[in-house]
Amino acid sequence: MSLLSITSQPLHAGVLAAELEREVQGRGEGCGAVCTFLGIVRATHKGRRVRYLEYEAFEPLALKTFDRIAREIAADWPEARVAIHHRVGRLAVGEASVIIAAASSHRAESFQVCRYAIERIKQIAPIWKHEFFAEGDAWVEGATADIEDETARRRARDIAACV
Amino acid sequence: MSLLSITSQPLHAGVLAAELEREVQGRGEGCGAVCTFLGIVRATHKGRRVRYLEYEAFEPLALKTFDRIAREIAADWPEARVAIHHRVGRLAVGEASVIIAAASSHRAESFQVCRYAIERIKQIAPIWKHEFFAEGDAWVEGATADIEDETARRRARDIAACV
Amino acid sequence: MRVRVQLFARLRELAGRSDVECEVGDGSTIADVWREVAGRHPGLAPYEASVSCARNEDFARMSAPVADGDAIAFLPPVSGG
Amino acid sequence: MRVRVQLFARLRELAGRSDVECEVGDGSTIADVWREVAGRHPGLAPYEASVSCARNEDFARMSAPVADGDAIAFLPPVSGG
Repeated sequence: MSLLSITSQPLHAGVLAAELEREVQGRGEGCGAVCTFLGIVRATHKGRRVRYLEYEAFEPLALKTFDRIAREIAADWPEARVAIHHRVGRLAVGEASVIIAAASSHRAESFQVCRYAIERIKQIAPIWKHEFFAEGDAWVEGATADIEDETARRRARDIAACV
Repeated sequence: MSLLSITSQPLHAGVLAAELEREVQGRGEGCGAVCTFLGIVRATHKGRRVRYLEYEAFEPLALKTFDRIAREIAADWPEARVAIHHRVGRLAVGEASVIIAAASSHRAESFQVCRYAIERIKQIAPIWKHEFFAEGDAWVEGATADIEDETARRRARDIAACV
Repeated sequence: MRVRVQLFARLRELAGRSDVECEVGDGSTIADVWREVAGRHPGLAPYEASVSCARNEDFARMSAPVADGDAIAFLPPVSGG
Repeated sequence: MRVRVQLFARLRELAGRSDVECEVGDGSTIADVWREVAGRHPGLAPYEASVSCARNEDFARMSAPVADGDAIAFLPPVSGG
């Protein structure tokens, strides 16, 4: 299984975490910690009841972006490894839109890497969320993706170092 | 399934995360984030190769301690929910000794609650790790459990929230 | 030069299409391509300041030159995760 | 008074047993129970400063009084997680 992917199929964090654990267990001090994050389709958005979401991605570039994030993590946390699976298409309330798994020898790094990954995804991954309510719909627009913005990267690192 | 447990059976984070997600989805803003942490038996400890571990718990008190931690979390992060399963008995390298799942409407809280829970477990849960190496064995002894130590609790909160 | 333009998410909806063929002069930049596309689809104009772009499936600056046959993508602010 | 003492982890190993029956005088505290047990099992003495304790399956202070029939647990520094 690929550690980085975009898929229209339901996501399963357990398989991803197990694969990553095996990979990190075999090197250095081994694997002592796995942190996973699941982004879930929430039942409400700013008080409005959500019927379902649609995620759209510029897939080849989104995969390259995940690979860039993994390389940033390898540079800042050399002992850790990360996996990212993002869902596209229609998602029901309660389904996972993204799963991230981060494995490392000690727990602090696993939390930091997992948090860093989700912050960076929200900053630069070419993926868009389209919310459908009982009445009407709305595209969510967050950050202007800018991979050269070092301030944004530093902000993600600061948020992560706090976890 | 109970959200807090001590068991000699292998742990499965996925079921726990799914149960917690359903519970949080039904209230307030709903559930937008689940963070899980798996403590894994590491292949090495301070350079020595680990053969296996044994975990021992004072089970009734450990369960009460998990419940205390859950109540501390309810006080500090009222929108979040936590689940803790800890394993006892003999564990092989690569197996999970503890799994924590934290669900909340937004991601920051899910990370904070998950990190707070593992820090508090290490401070006050009456559970002990016994390491078995190729040659010899060693009990690991960390913190003197003191539920009245507010400095320790604040330290866990600071680590979790990065104050 | 002829370039192929891909539009995503709300840009796609505003333009009513995901692919646009576009003719620009020699020495043009991605910004020139944007102006050409936004000229044809005025609904895109408000994204002038917030759009980002890719050239042949890699992030690029709006000031980057384009070559004949390039695939240029325009991306509204992202919201993955 | 008669109390039942439970020892865990390395304390259990050092004492060679997990359960100890212990006789202490009226008005005794958990600290008195500890001294009685450590007197019989001198290997426990180094834990005097780091041990914590429970009374009837709840954390307690070493200064807490004990009653006849109490279950007292002595806990070395913990290492769960």
